[in-house]
Amino acid sequence: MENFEPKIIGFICKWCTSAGADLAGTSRMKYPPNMIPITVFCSSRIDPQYILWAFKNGADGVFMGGCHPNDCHYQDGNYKTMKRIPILKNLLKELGIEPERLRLAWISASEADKFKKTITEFTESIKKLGPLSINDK
Amino acid sequence: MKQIAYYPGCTLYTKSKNLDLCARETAQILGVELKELETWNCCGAIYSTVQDDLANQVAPIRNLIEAQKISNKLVTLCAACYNVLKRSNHNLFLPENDIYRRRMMNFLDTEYDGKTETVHYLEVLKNDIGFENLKTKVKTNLDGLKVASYYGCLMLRPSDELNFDDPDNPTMMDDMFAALGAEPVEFPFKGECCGGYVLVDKPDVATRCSQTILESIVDAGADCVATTCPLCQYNIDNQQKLMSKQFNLPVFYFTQLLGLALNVDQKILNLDNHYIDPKPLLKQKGLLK
Amino acid sequence: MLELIESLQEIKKDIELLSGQTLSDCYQCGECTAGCPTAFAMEPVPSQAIRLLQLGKFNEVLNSTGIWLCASCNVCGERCPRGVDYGKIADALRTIVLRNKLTHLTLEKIDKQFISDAPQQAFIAAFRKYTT
Amino acid sequence: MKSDKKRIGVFVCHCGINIAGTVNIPEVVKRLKEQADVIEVIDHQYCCSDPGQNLIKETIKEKKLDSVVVACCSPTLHEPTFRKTVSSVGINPYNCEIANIREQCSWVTDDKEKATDKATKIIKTIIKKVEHDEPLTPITIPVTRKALVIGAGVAGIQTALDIATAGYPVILLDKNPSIGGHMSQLSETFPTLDCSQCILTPKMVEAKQHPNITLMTYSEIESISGYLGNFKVKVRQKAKYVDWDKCTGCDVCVDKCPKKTPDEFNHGLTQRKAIYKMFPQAVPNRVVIDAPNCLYLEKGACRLCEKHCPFGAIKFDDQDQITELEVGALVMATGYELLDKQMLGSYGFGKLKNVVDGLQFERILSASGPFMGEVKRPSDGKIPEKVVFVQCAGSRDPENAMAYCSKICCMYTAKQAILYKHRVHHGEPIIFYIDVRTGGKGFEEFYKRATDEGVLYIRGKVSKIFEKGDKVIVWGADTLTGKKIEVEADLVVLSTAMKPAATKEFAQLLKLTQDEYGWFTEAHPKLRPVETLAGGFFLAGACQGPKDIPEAVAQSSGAASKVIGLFTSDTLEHLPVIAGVNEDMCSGCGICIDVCPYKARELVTTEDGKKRTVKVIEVLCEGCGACSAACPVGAAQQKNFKDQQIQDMVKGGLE
Ligand SMILES: Cc1cc2nc3c(=O)[nH]c(=O)nc-3n(C[C@H](O)[C@H](O)[C@H](O)COP(=O)(O)OP(=O)(O)OC[C@H]3O[C@@H](n4cnc5c(N)ncnc54)[C@H](O)[C@@H]3O)c2cc1C
Ligand SMILES: Cc1cc2nc3c(=O)[nH]c(=O)nc-3n(C[C@H](O)[C@H](O)[C@H](O)COP(=O)(O)OP(=O)(O)OC[C@H]3O[C@@H](n4cnc5c(N)ncnc54)[C@H](O)[C@@H]3O)c2cc1C
Ligand code: SF4
Ligand code: SF4
Ligand code: SF4
Ligand code: SF4
Ligand code: SF4
Ligand code: SF4
Ligand code: SF4
Ligand code: SF4
Repeated sequence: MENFEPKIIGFICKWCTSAGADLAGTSRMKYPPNMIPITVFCSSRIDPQYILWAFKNGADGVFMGGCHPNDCHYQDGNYKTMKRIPILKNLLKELGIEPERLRLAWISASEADKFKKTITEFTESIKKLGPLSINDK
Repeated sequence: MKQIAYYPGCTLYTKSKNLDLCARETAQILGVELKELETWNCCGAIYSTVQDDLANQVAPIRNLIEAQKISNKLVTLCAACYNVLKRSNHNLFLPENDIYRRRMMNFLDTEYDGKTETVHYLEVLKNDIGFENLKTKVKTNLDGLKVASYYGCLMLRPSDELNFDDPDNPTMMDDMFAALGAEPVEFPFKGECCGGYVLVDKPDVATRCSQTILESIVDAGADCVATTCPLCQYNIDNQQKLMSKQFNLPVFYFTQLLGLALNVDQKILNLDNHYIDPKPLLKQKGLLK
Repeated sequence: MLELIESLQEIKKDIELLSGQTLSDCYQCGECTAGCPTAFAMEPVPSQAIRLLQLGKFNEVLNSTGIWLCASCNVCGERCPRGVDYGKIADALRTIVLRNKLTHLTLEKIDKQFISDAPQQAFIAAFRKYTT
Repeated sequence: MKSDKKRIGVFVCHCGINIAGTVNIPEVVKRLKEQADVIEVIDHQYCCSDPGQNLIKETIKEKKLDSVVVACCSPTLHEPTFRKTVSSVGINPYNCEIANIREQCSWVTDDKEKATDKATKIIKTIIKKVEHDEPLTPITIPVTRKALVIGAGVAGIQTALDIATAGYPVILLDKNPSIGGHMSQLSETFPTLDCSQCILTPKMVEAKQHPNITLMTYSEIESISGYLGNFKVKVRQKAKYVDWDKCTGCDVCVDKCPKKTPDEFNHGLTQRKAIYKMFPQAVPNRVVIDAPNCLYLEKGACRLCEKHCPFGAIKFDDQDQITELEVGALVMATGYELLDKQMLGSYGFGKLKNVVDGLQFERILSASGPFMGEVKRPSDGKIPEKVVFVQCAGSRDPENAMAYCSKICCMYTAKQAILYKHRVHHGEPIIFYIDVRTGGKGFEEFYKRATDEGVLYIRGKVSKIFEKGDKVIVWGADTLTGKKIEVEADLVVLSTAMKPAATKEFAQLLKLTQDEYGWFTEAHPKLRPVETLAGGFFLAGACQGPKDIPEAVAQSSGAASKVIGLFTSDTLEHLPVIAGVNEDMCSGCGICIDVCPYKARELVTTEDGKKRTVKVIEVLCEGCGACSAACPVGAAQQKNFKDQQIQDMVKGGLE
């Protein structure tokens, strides 16, 4: 467990969270490099299936980042996301995946520090949870 | 004859017989029996808005349950009873008062779905009898009598709980008087408070409130005032003796004038029970021999 | 004088719970005072009473004469742009005083002639409103 | 799809030590080469430099690449650079993608081993994406370089003038017979007190005479179709019963017409005739017959106007006319109305004659108004000695009327009180207010001027207004002293709330969104205040929210410049990364239609008429991908972000 390095997939939107991540980089902030970012135009592009797909293919955690409510570049995409995630979390529970392995956060283009803190904290929490057991089987 | 459950309330049994008896009699003439509840309790005369005070509403609710033996409506005459009964029922059945309601039903040991509608006798006249119909029943046309309909606060507010008439511009009583041939007088204080309950504690304050209302009524050129509430009647009639200005304006219960128009017996009209004697006015207008 | 010993926050909670009103909703426009039939005699007037409560001057309001002069006519609550019903707040304040076993009215204080004249409902209401 | 394999080249950038300092580049290159699906992996010190770009070009040619991945800095920096590089040697720019291994990798960790791992994975996700990328061409849309401005108040007029001056034709439409809007009703305007007509009339005339502006007054929108750059709008021009080509606006008919009715322009303070001109300076300077009030059109007898018109302009058989316009952009400038006084029950329901609203008092103050600028009160024409102004009448009142602050009434009340004082020197203006909001250049100074000139401000809201004899009694409060205040006034002016003129039905007709009160919503409250989310629709003036004239005019020029920007070319380019539909898979359920924020999807029947499916209106799609995520059968797919691609990317990131 000590040396467990979680695999994390991060779906982040181009306009806010990815820009926030870029700013964290330009500001040379440091955070665990476990999350592999996949940038899409809008968090509403993320079909819940992809999240299941990620868990199935070996991810120990999935992160989703979008613009703050009312700031969506596409009007209300993040509201759609906001509605989907709780449903998905219930489904995860039924599949035996701890819902905490999925994290949704609103991070704007200027919130580099929030990005850093969220990713650090999320990575730590996945470390504590340990490897996703369905992946062992 | 159509029976509707009727709740007289404490004051009508004692000091305000003229409000009560005229109502029963006129209803009879108009084809409705106001059937008094077999047993009733005093409604409490004031609606407590204190949120944990729902226990005070046991009595009102009991009356509403009792009414169901007769009809799905309960008629009141006194504005205060109307206010207390209607608000008690309205608020008890708000979703946020679920727990209180269940507790009260346990206490009363009965089931009640809140379906007894509290109505004022004016609403019976308007909706069950109809003002057009009423017009045809008039024996003594109140022609030439300028009446200021005074509603006070208890009939009108809070409007979202009572939903009686427009709180800023009520017309129901005026419409009734128009049907009786009288001339309703517009004045801006129809819904102002007469000082009501502060009367006991601070009579001077209440009297000043009432005086303001009377001034406005006199300015508007009315011959007399009609009220629906014993307390308003007292404040505006009796307290004239304490006012800094003398008005000498008679104050009726609306049911008395209704009775007059329908030729109800003078004994029932009870025109002696007033501080300002209304008989000279009525005689002058040729409405009384 | 009523001196309440509970912490300020407790009284505030009591007032808000008993009245069902949120004190901070009031933006001090004064419309309640403007329409109140008894404001001419009140001390403090409704909007000022709410302001004092917002400032935490609970004792000042609880000990004032103003709260006993509210006739519960509901004009203030009906017209308040922010949905604050001062009538309910006054009712709650009186209740707090009365529940601290301080009666506001005793029979002896009332004129005898008046008792025989005035309608029942006035007394029933007064005793519910002004006594413990 | 894997069968026709792509020929992908990967270029890994060192960025000096920016990347190479943490990421072991030779190791990355080695690991990527082990992957079977790339043709070439090369690293370079500075990919964006000329030698770097040349290397990419040469390699493409040499290895016959068809797709490129550049692993470097954030795509926001050099995606355009590299896309241009590859297209210069014949590769579709959308087949070149960036793997961000600087901002999101080398700069955020010190752990070299992990950074190398992460960089490899990030690059792999992008390789997977590129494997399925299609060549895309930006969509070009033709643009009709002609604008329609709806509403001809000061905002609409300014917008039209700016667009027309830039050389593009504009149609300026208003539902009223004349242009001018509310500004034409105002007396003098804060904060400088210039006469409203004096500064507006020249603009109205200029609009009328501008060769690029066509006026369409007395007209309303009937229907609209099309999209950005290509709208078709049907307009109904109401029957005027006067031939405007013949009418000279001489007003002879007006004098002769026997039928009177309340004058809307003076808000019912005076009467006008059934045949009338909105106001003397009306543009166009023509008359119309108001059919429901005309004795001949309603009852068949009269025709006096026809008899007396020296030009034979009366045309009783006139009919509504429908015109179809083709325009490329629309500007909404429909402005505001005042809240109905009927809403304000305790202020007298609009029934008390001597309680007027702000616009009525503007008319009373106006030199061309009902009393020729003398301040008189409506009931008996007496000069009011004491005038009470009631601010926030229906504004800032979430319980009973409008929750918002109407923004301009503090200022116009101060103005009206000053103007009243100028006309009636001994008069007493009293203003009841909750707050005095003077957020504008010169506004606070203007407020000071009001108090200097003898206006009494009382801080408290009014509760009740009623009549007593010939006085109007106002019950207010002075919250600063805690006193209830009663004022016996001769006239009361309510600073009633502004509300949008555009109705819900009107907004739905145009498919524009409104906020909960009906103000049109802008695309972004701070950064795109004159645009809407519907492409090709722009906002000007008070239709978007309460505004004074300077703000309305500034926004109008803003909206005009957006339209002009759109018209600089006769075509438009639209991002091709949009959604599509696989008709065979689509079940026609319509779920995607509901989620699309741009109404870019519509249900249609397939060409053979056999089934329902969905069509994407390409120019409207902004490529958010919400439809693709929502489609239950996977028929909705976003180009270059297809399900398959994203799933493969996930795999690439986890390998
Ligand atoms: C009492 C008062 C006093 C004021 N005083 C001042 C002042 O002193 N200084 C100042 O700067 N501002 C003042 N204002 C504000 C000023 O009136 C506005 O800022 C300005 O008029 C806004 O112009 P607009 O063109 O946006 O809207 P409007 O003037 O309302 O014009 C809108 C136009 O659109 C038309 N229209 C509406 N709906 C449709 C439709 N569906 N189809 C076709 N046409 C339509 C209308 O007929 C109208 O001509 C005052 C406002 C009031 C109420
Ligand atoms: C504390 C505070 C909080 C605020 N919060 C908000 C908010 O929450 N929301 C909001 O909408 N607004 C807010 N604002 C207002 C907002 O900052 C301004 O509206 C906005 O920044 C104005 O942008 P600007 O481009 O006009 O001016 P500025 O941002 O001042 O830009 C002017 C630029 O010109 C340059 N410059 C100046 N002189 C010269 C010269 N002689 N030669 C060359 N360059 C020159 C300056 O270097 C500067 O880059 C806030 C303002 C303050 C003070
Ligand atoms: S009317 Fe309402 S908001 Fe205004 S001062 Fe009174 S309680 Fe406060
Ligand atoms: S309820 Fe009380 S405080 Fe409110 S207006 Fe009536 S008397 Fe005044
Ligand atoms: S392409 Fe980006 S990472 Fe490479 S050298 Fe240029 S700036 Fe640095
Ligand atoms: S219709 Fe004839 S009379 Fe009337 S204004 Fe026009 S030209 Fe003059
Ligand atoms: S026909 Fe109509 S518009 Fe002409 S003068 Fe007669 S009423 Fe007026
Ligand atoms: S601008 Fe002034 S008067 Fe108008 S709503 Fe706002 S605060 Fe009230
Ligand atoms: S990608 Fe977004 S904008 Fe385009 S059709 Fe789908 S939901 Fe609509
Ligand atoms: S959601 Fe999918 S299946 Fe349903 S209509 Fe849209 S594209 Fe077709």
